[in-house]
Amino acid sequence: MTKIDMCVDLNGFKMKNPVTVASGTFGFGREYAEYVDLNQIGAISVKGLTLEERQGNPTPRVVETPMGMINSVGLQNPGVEYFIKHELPYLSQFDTKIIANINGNTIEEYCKMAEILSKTSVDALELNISCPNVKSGGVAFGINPDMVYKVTKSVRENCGKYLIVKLSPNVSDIKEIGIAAENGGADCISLINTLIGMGIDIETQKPILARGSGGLSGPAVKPVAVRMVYEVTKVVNIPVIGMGGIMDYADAVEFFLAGADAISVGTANFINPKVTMDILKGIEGYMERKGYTCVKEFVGKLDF
Amino acid sequence: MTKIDMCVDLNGFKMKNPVTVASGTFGFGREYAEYVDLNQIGAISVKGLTLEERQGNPTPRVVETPMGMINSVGLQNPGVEYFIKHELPYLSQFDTKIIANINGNTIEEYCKMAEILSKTSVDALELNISCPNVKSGGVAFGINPDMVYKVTKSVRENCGKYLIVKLSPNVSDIKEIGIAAENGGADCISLINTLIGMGIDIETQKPILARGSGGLSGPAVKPVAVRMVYEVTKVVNIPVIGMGGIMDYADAVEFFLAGADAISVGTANFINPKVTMDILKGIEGYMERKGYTCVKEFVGKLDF
Amino acid sequence: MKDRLFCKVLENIEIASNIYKIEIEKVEMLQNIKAGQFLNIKCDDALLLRRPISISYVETDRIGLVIRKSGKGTVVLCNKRKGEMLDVLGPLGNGFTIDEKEQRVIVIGGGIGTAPLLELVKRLEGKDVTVLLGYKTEPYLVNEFEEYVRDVKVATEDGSFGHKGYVTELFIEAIKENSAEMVYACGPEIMLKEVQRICSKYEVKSQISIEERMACGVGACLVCTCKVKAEEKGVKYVRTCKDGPVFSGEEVIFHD
Amino acid sequence: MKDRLFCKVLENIEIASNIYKIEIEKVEMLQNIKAGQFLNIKCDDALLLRRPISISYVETDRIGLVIRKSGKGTVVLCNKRKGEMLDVLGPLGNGFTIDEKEQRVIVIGGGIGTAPLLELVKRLEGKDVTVLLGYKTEPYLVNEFEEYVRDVKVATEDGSFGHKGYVTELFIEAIKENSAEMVYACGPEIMLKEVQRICSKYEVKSQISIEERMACGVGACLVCTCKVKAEEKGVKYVRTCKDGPVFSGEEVIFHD
Ligand SMILES: Cc1cc2nc3c(=O)[nH]c(=O)nc-3n(C[C@H](O)[C@H](O)[C@H](O)COP(=O)(O)OP(=O)(O)OC[C@H]3O[C@@H](n4cnc5c(N)ncnc54)[C@H](O)[C@@H]3O)c2cc1C
Ligand SMILES: Cc1cc2nc3c(=O)[nH]c(=O)nc-3n(C[C@H](O)[C@H](O)[C@H](O)COP(=O)(O)OP(=O)(O)OC[C@H]3O[C@@H](n4cnc5c(N)ncnc54)[C@H](O)[C@@H]3O)c2cc1C
Ligand SMILES: Cc1cc2nc3c(=O)[nH]c(=O)nc-3n(C[C@H](O)[C@H](O)[C@H](O)COP(=O)(O)O)c2cc1C
Ligand SMILES: Cc1cc2nc3c(=O)[nH]c(=O)nc-3n(C[C@H](O)[C@H](O)[C@H](O)COP(=O)(O)O)c2cc1C
Ligand code: FES
Ligand code: FES
Repeated sequence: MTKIDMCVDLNGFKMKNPVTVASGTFGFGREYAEYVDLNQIGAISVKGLTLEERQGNPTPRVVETPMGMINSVGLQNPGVEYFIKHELPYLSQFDTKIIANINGNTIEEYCKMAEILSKTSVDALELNISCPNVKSGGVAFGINPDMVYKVTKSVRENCGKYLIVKLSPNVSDIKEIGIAAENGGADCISLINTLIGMGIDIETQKPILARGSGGLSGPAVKPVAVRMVYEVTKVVNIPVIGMGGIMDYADAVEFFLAGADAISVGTANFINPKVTMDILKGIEGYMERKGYTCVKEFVGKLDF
Repeated sequence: MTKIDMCVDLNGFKMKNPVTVASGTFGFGREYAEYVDLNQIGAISVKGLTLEERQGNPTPRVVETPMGMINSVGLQNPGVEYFIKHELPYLSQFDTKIIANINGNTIEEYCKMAEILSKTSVDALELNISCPNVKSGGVAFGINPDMVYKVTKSVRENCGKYLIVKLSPNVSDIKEIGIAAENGGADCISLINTLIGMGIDIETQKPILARGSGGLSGPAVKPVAVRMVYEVTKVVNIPVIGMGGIMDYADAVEFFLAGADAISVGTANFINPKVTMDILKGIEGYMERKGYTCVKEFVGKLDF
Repeated sequence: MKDRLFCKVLENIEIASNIYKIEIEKVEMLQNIKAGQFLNIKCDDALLLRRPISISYVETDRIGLVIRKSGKGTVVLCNKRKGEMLDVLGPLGNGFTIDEKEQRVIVIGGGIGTAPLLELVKRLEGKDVTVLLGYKTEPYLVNEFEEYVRDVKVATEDGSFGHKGYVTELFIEAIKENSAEMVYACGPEIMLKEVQRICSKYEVKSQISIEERMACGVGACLVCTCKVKAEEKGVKYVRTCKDGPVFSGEEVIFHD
Repeated sequence: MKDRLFCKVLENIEIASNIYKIEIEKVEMLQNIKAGQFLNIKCDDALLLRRPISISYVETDRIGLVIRKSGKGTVVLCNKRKGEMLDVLGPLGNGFTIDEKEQRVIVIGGGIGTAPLLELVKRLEGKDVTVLLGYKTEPYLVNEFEEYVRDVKVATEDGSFGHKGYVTELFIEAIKENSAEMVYACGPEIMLKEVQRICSKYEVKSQISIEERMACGVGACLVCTCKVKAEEKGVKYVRTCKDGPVFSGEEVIFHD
């Protein structure tokens, strides 16, 4: 039996395996370190960071929906400086790639964060231009190709790290957004962030989320995510990290076949803290069954 | 106990109750007539019609997804003339409103159909500018506000019936699309049509649908639908028929609270052919419990 | 009016590896069942769509289903325990047509496609019936068929039982020996295509039961379309669930 | 490393209308449980998120949960039968702190909030404990509390049992009679707010267990944030699941 090689190389960004965890679903790794050996995860995208500390939105911040959940955390985080001082050293112990997910209200803020983080040991930046849970910035950047291009280009100029741009699915044409990010200088694209959704309590007649609407994630969104990954990978020449509702290895393989070079697991961590390891083993099993020796052999191999 | 009045009046379009069935999920009524008394349904939106007969897409045309389904029927239908001759007389026996869902490849086709159908006994036209399962026309019209305005206006000029415009959820800003439809002369807006999604068979490595991608419907999309109904009803002054994943009365009430004047049931019919009657009874029960005597009293009453 | 029916599971036994025979209560509304009809079954709350499952046999108080564990839904069904309730829609579809005049008939089943043929064979009593059953390796339902028909032949692909090879090989033999007035078939598409070819070659009429992915099961949603030959326009699109699942073998146009 | 645990349901009985006592196997990894900790439970395949449920009591071989049927998930849980497996994460959260030095304590529970107090009361053995339990109409777990504490008082809103009115009325009485060194409380927010007010008025320390909607249950997702008073900045956002669910009564800032 030939040895299976799980390493992936996303245009210079090398991971020991293609299974990463999605921003906002894994904190700064501490909590899940009790459940999973973080050394076994391809990369960890940390909770979305902002320049200054943010307290996030009022609660309730979560609604369960049919095979999905809506969150409106609103980027609660201790700020980039705190992250660098108190969380990065912790994460750096582990042999995994660290992706800093950054969020700004203005292009300047994004650039400032990129500059600051470029001087640290993080391995990559993930430009989140798609968070639906904040008033200014966030999703506003993500739905307009010109803005996507502009913010990507500006950050690119201030960024000495591998630059991932994370796309919002709440758009009419995800292809043009992906192209804009590529043209702006992104090294990689990640998608999808959450769809905007709302849930209403019919007894109180109020939205369940204090904020009204929030970001839908989980299995419910998987068909949309797979479609968007397929569309984007057809039109860009940079690697893509696919995510949205991945619960098991079979879901992950759908994303690889659609064209993703790596995948990211979000909501599923909440249900099974060890899910990344199950997915990893499942992918290996699939590769063995199909006779693949490395992941690249079936990335984008959709027969269509 | 005061009598509960289930009638709704959508700016002149009067229905005996606000529970309608969604285009493409109820055929021309014949099959479900064995399960439900069609006289009890507020309105029936028939399978999407085209000017000429259409054979639709190759099979497989359906994928089950987590709490959803993706279809790619591709507007299989016998054409508008056949409908008028052979299906409309059947439907006209029942004391329910008949909505003809129309689909064109060009604005001219839409107008032609509007003209033809305006001479018949259908009660309303539903302009489907959002079907994701056809190559030309369809969704292309639905994602661009200028096109939405243009097609609505043209059809309006050729239409002697109540005109409903059905919106696609695959857009960056549903509000501007809704406004465009209103400005174009729509009497009413219905939403949402399906989200575009894809499912892949990891063993054959092919898309499960012969067409690759298709339209996602069912409970999975409900949070997106409720959010969009909320957004659109905030900015337009015409009535809105809400749909997307309604499975029971509680789901229906969410849409009413979000602002819908009536609701439409699609995918749920496949699971429970009598679901419309259950929903109707459930809404009545809710009204009794809350002391409402007519539906209008809680339309848009979201406390937010 | 018709409605969903809630039927108690009376028995569930694994009759071969991954093949389960599930007997459910024949509630009052489950009347006038034709061989070849099916039920559209809700597996559980976690799976949205119903699953089409043929009626394998009908008794006074119960209905027998034979199910192969293949994906999520059938796994749930095959794990149903005695006493649990099944939410079913049916009987659905057209079922097989039995013509008084046809005396010599051949019935061919492949794998789980043998299931609906059992009730058919019961109803063919009095005719000269040959039953040909094909399996990958492990046969099932053979004894049940033998209760009604003396002439039951089995083929397995690996030769572990009966003829080694495909059931269509037995079919060619049978038809050569003693041609039939009607052939009934159900099984994988590849088998049905071969049956179609053979019937056309030997000019024998056939009724074949086909599979297509479904949603409503009642003819309303048009996801289960099947292409058939039509007089006028050459082809016609019909609904597997409502106009089928049994079609005349000559008319079905398979995907290629 | 920690993991999900699969625990067999050993018993499930309805102890009051819509209130179920479910005992599950205490598997090996369910160790070092503190009173006030909870489990995050997967109800079934159809519901995505886990549900937080307090550990009500711990025995050598089993753990007791007391669950109120309120929505989809708890309905599923309350229907679990003996022998079924529960997929749980835990023990989670900080739990109550017991201080050797505090001798006179009052324990107040409202409704289903009485559940986690049972294990607490067990562990307060040797202290001078007053237990105050409030219910809408039908009390439950009262006998169980009486096994450990002599001084158990009950209030029901409709007076069908014990004091007619709110349990916080009993609390005021108790505190006036014989002030306490620590108050432990769990119940609806409205009760906890009142407890907070009373404790502040009478200058008694308290530990209150609060509820917030959760997803991960382990502190990673930040959906369960609770506002508390903080030295430096006035307020601080902490995680109910990880930093709580038990907080010092003085510090919690309730929504208004
Ligand atoms: C008319 C008819 C009668 C049938 N009778 C029987 C029977 O008696 N016994 C039996 O074991 N099987 C029968 N089948 C096949 C059975 O419907 C499928 O095995 C079953 O739907 C698979 O569901 P799943 O959830 O286990 O698989 P999954 O692959 O998880 O199903 C995913 C989706 O695809 C659909 N699907 C997958 N395979 C098939 C298939 N072969 N045909 C139709 N839809 C499919 C499912 O219904 C579901 O919507 C019949 C099919 C049809 C159309
Ligand atoms: C730390 C903690 C301990 C708890 N201990 C118990 C206990 O011992 N016994 C008991 O009966 N209940 C307890 N609860 C409340 C219990 O979690 C909810 O009743 C339950 O989650 C409701 O789920 P559902 O699906 O039945 O209701 P639904 O309303 O259908 O639930 C929908 C969503 O809202 C969440 N939700 C609804 N109500 C609550 C609530 N009160 N608190 C938190 N989330 C909620 C659900 O978890 C789910 O995500 C506890 C809650 C917390 C936070
Ligand atoms: C609770 C929660 C918080 C999230 N926070 C962030 C965030 O801070 N930054 C970000 O880019 N994405 C965030 N996301 C989006 C996820 O990273 C991911 O894109 C999305 O959830 C889809 O994947 P999933 O379905 O596997 O969860 C968050 C998602 C959840 C559920
Ligand atoms: C099988 C199927 C066919 C459909 N065909 C049409 C159609 O012809 N015209 C149309 O406007 N919408 C069509 N739709 C969309 C539905 O009318 C509805 O907008 C959508 O399914 C969301 O509602 P639901 O989640 O309740 O199904 C179709 C949906 C399904 C599932
Ligand atoms: S499954 Fe709906 S028409 Fe056949
Ligand atoms: S529930 Fe995730 S942090 Fe508390």
